[in-house]
Amino acid sequence: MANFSEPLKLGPYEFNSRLFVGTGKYETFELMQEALEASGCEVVTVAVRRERLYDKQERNILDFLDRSKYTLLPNTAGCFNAEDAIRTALLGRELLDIEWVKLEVLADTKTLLPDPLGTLEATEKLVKEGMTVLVYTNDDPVMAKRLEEVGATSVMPAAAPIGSGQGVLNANNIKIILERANVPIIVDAGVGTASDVTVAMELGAEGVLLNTGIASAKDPVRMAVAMKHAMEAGRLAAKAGRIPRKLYATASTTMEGRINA
Amino acid sequence: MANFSEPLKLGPYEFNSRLFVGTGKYETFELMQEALEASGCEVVTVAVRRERLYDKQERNILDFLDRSKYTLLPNTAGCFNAEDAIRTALLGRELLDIEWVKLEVLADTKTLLPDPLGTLEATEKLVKEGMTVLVYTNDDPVMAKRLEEVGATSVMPAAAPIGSGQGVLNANNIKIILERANVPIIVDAGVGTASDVTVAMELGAEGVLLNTGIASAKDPVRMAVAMKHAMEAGRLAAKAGRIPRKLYATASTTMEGRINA
Amino acid sequence: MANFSEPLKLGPYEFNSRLFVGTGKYETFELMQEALEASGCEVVTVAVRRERLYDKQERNILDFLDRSKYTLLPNTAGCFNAEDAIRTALLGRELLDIEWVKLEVLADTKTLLPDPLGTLEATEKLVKEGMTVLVYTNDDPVMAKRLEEVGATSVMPAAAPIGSGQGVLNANNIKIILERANVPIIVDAGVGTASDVTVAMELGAEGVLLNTGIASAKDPVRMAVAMKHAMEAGRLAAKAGRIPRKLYATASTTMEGRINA
Amino acid sequence: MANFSEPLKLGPYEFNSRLFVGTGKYETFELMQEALEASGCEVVTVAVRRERLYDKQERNILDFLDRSKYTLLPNTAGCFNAEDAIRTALLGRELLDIEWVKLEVLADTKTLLPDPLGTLEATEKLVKEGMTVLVYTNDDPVMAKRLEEVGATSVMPAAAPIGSGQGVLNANNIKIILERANVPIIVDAGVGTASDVTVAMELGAEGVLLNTGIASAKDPVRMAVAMKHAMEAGRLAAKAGRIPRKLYATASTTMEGRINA
Amino acid sequence: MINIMLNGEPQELSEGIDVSKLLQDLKITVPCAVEMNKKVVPKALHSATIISDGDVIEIVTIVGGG
Amino acid sequence: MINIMLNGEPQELSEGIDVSKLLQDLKITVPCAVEMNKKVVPKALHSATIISDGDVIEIVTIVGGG
Amino acid sequence: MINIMLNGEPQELSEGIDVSKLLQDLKITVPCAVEMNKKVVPKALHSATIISDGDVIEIVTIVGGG
Amino acid sequence: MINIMLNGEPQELSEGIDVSKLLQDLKITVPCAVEMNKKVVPKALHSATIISDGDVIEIVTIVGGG
Repeated sequence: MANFSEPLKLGPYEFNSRLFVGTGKYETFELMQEALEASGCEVVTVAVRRERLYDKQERNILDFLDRSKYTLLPNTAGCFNAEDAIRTALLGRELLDIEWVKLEVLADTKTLLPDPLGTLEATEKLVKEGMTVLVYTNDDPVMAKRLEEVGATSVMPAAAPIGSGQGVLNANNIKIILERANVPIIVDAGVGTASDVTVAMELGAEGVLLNTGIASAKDPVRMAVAMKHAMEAGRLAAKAGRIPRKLYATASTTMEGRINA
Repeated sequence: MANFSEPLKLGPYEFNSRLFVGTGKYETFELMQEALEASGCEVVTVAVRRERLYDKQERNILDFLDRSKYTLLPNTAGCFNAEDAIRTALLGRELLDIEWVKLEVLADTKTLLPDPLGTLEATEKLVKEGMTVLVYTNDDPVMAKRLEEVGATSVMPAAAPIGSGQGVLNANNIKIILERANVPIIVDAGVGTASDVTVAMELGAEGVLLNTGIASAKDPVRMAVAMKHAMEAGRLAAKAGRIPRKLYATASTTMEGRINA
Repeated sequence: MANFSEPLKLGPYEFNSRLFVGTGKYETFELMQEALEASGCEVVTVAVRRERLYDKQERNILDFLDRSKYTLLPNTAGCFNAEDAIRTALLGRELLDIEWVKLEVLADTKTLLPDPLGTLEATEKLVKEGMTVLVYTNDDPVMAKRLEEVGATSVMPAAAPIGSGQGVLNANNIKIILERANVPIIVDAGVGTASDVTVAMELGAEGVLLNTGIASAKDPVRMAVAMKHAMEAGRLAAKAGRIPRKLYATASTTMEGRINA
Repeated sequence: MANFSEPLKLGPYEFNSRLFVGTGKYETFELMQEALEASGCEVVTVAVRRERLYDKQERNILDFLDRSKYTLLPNTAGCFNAEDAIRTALLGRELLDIEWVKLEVLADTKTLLPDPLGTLEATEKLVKEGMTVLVYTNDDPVMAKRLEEVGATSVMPAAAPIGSGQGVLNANNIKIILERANVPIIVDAGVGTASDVTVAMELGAEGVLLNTGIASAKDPVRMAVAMKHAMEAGRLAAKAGRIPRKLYATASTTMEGRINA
Repeated sequence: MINIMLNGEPQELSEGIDVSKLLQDLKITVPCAVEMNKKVVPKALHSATIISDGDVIEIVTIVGGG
Repeated sequence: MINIMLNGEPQELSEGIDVSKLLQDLKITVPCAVEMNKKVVPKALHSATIISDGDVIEIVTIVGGG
Repeated sequence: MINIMLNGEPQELSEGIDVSKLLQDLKITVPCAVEMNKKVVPKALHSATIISDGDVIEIVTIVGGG
Repeated sequence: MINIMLNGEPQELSEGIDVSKLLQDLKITVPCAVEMNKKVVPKALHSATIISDGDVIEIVTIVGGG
């Protein structure tokens, strides 16, 4: 059968899976491991946090992430200004010996919406530091373009607020972003269920990043498989050229030759 | 890995694939064959028409449908009253030596919307003839229930008008139908792209039947693979228990341990 | 200023207001009276019920409805088959000495969705009785056409289930109904707020009937005024010829003559 | 009848109408005049442009705007950086001897989407100049808050791109903006028809500004009346407390006392 | 005495009573319509319509409804 | 000769021909089903079913459809 | 003579002309505002503001806009 | 003894300790990265980097995140 795969290039990397999966909120590391495996993802996002110096946890997440299988993508989750995000990005690079980051500069703890100004500043500086920056942003086409202009390797507009599970709220904005982008657009945040991934890919996105949608589903492993299929479905449908929408009716069976016709 | 499959029972039949694919509108029989193969479907719908007695086509569609692989489901497409639909159903049974039918009684050639009264009448009579009736209907929960009551094995509400490519137009109605159904609900007609299948399945449908969405896509084989994945995605997501929708934000990364926190 | 009004003709009647308002669910008759007044409606629907023979209510609703101001439209709410609906319609006619009815034949007490078969049967018989029948139905274009064909003076498709407050759920169906109708289409049931009325009218409906949306609002009188304006807004906008929808941007100000241009 | 009006305060001004109407794109000044009159608006936006020094137009728009009736609101339409916008705002103040401005700093001529950074910078500087700034922005809740923080008197998020006629594309964002705002939120840009105004007001906006929706309608005067009513409808409905949305059915007529019950 | 059904309830009635008399006895003052054995009895015929044993009578009025 | 309707068209036929013979004469090789006067003629009865004057016959096959 | 930029176009002007005079010479009767070298020149200062060589002047008025 | 800030908490430390020694003393075995006064201290320089009074040190590791 025809081979429809087309790898996604991001800076020095190339991936066959276009699903990027986070590692937060799983009940156990084992469940996380099983869900990541089920999702078929090749890129896994992780966060950088202070080591608990005296109340050490027994187990470290890195023991549960096979780096021969997954490319780890450190993020700057929880940073509320450019400086913290830059420091966190550089610590992530040092820690994982990897030159890229999923940059988040958030505006406040309540909505977790991205701060456009801090995001732009941090992107510019990290690019100058030589890093491959995948940058989380709102769905504003103007900021998306600015982030591309200052050197982001991928712009990652939110489908909806982090953890909101609402899917693509403004397809119009995503379409405008895609129409004008010269870098891969990866839809990030707000995915609630499988069809949200399919819809994002059908719009023309190059990938989708999600975490809560899988990790907080009742059955994360099953949802991970769903997301994997949803990604394939959306990517293929986007390339297959869908039929147009009409008010009604085109017969799928010929009208000729009916008995009594 | 966990096995999430759950076969769909329809009268005497049992299927692993929940995608039902039509055979109309393909440019060539070979393309049809390839698309059916790619879709992973196990049930294939076909229509019954007068043999062209003197201007014979060289090739018959049945030579391109491997009956050891596909269960053929004759339909009554193009029938505009109960009598014609019943006659067509019985001819289909005779022809294919198979006891079931996808019943369509349409109201007019322009919209191809189903005629509720003729549909109900034909369902009742065909059930009495001992046939397994899968019946195409509009998305009215009342008619869906009536069709179940007169013995339909499966009720098949339209997502949208045949060939309209609009996907599920009224999720509210589909939800009410599903809430009250005691027979499998298979969404039929109106599917335009992969996410339409996923959405229908996430609502809780037991299957989806489509034709134009694949056959009239620019690349039917690629769209067939998309639909196959979309079906898996939707079915699994429906069972996996999605996260709730919120106005905004639940962090997927802990706020504790941030530098400068 | 231009006069944009265009009366609505329904059988022997002619109305300037296109808002039809029900009288159920108000906390007091006085509140009902005030809300009806505020809505500017000229047609008021009422129901027919057994007189409580021994536990009489002090007050009768008719004392609160000025018939020199409002045309009363008896309905058959609560009837679950054609026979009861016909009897109720004829009792309403006798009671109010008025030759019309808002016909409802419902399928069950839980969903209150209309029963297409009983509705069609009752419409046909009441038309033969010489009545002006305004008939409540689902949003199926096929049944709408059938009801017109058997003589309904107005077909009243549901925006959404009675009392659901969801507004027009399937604009596609309403559009098809309107495209093919030769009688006035009045959207009935499911209106939750003012914009639902405006949207229905913008689609091209000739009127809207509602009850719960006003009666169960926190402030029914204020909502009644809102509905009155919403009706005007929708009717006028439908006739004014709206601008087309675009992905983006047409400047509303000329680009010429900017400083620094 | 109850008086539901509640004036809108904006800096030193107070208005009874919450509809702000632009003056661009009308075929004639007379038509503009008639449409403004019909809309009931009290605030009219105008633009600042170079005087054509040698090819003078016979007629000036100011001769068609009765300043005893309308408060003119100069805008900075067509400015693509903060400096130009500030200069234009100050020229508008000088010209009209009025201390306020509708600030627009756009990103590019193709999409006419606002530039968040330039917008923020210009807002801050104009506020320091002592001006009352009503600032056009995208629907990002973070930027809306920043603009409030630097002193905007009103924040004006776009429903959709200027001239796109799509209505509120992301109700989620508008809701978050409203939930957190301490200044009046006026929805600006993207209004296509009357229901768009009603929907924006039902979400809780304090006003709506539009131009193309009226000026480019087939019948601008009729659409202006529609918009006036749509504004009333939306404002009243927002305050009246709408009924909740349900999957189905609450009877608006009692089930008791039916014949045959 | 005769037995009838009145608004869904069994009821005893003297013989020979007409519809007008029944309404009077029931002290019904609100506008109402009367159905006997599933046929409307027009107001003009109330006095002329004698109620018989086994008759099923409905007396209805107007209530609020949507 | 007899006159029948065959797939909607008037047709002349020799007398005494059965359904099997008709299909053979028409050189129909694809799978088909036959209806006579709105009743299906099962395959097993093709040879035993003689076509009479005025009969309305439909011969159908399978085509693509959704 | 001096050279200035006026509404984006190069322009020759006699020396010593003030803003009021310029507007008069241009026969501008509609309401307008004047900017010189990116600063607004308030109406009250039009007569007192002499135009010099190299000045960049904008004269703006109101047009329709949204 | 010197006083430093370690992961946001004040801490006493012997003089002359380098970053390697600190990590050893803290018995940190998981992969970590170290920042001193807002600059990353690359692993290769841990032994060569002596901690001074007033230094602000962050020791971070990887946790789950989206």
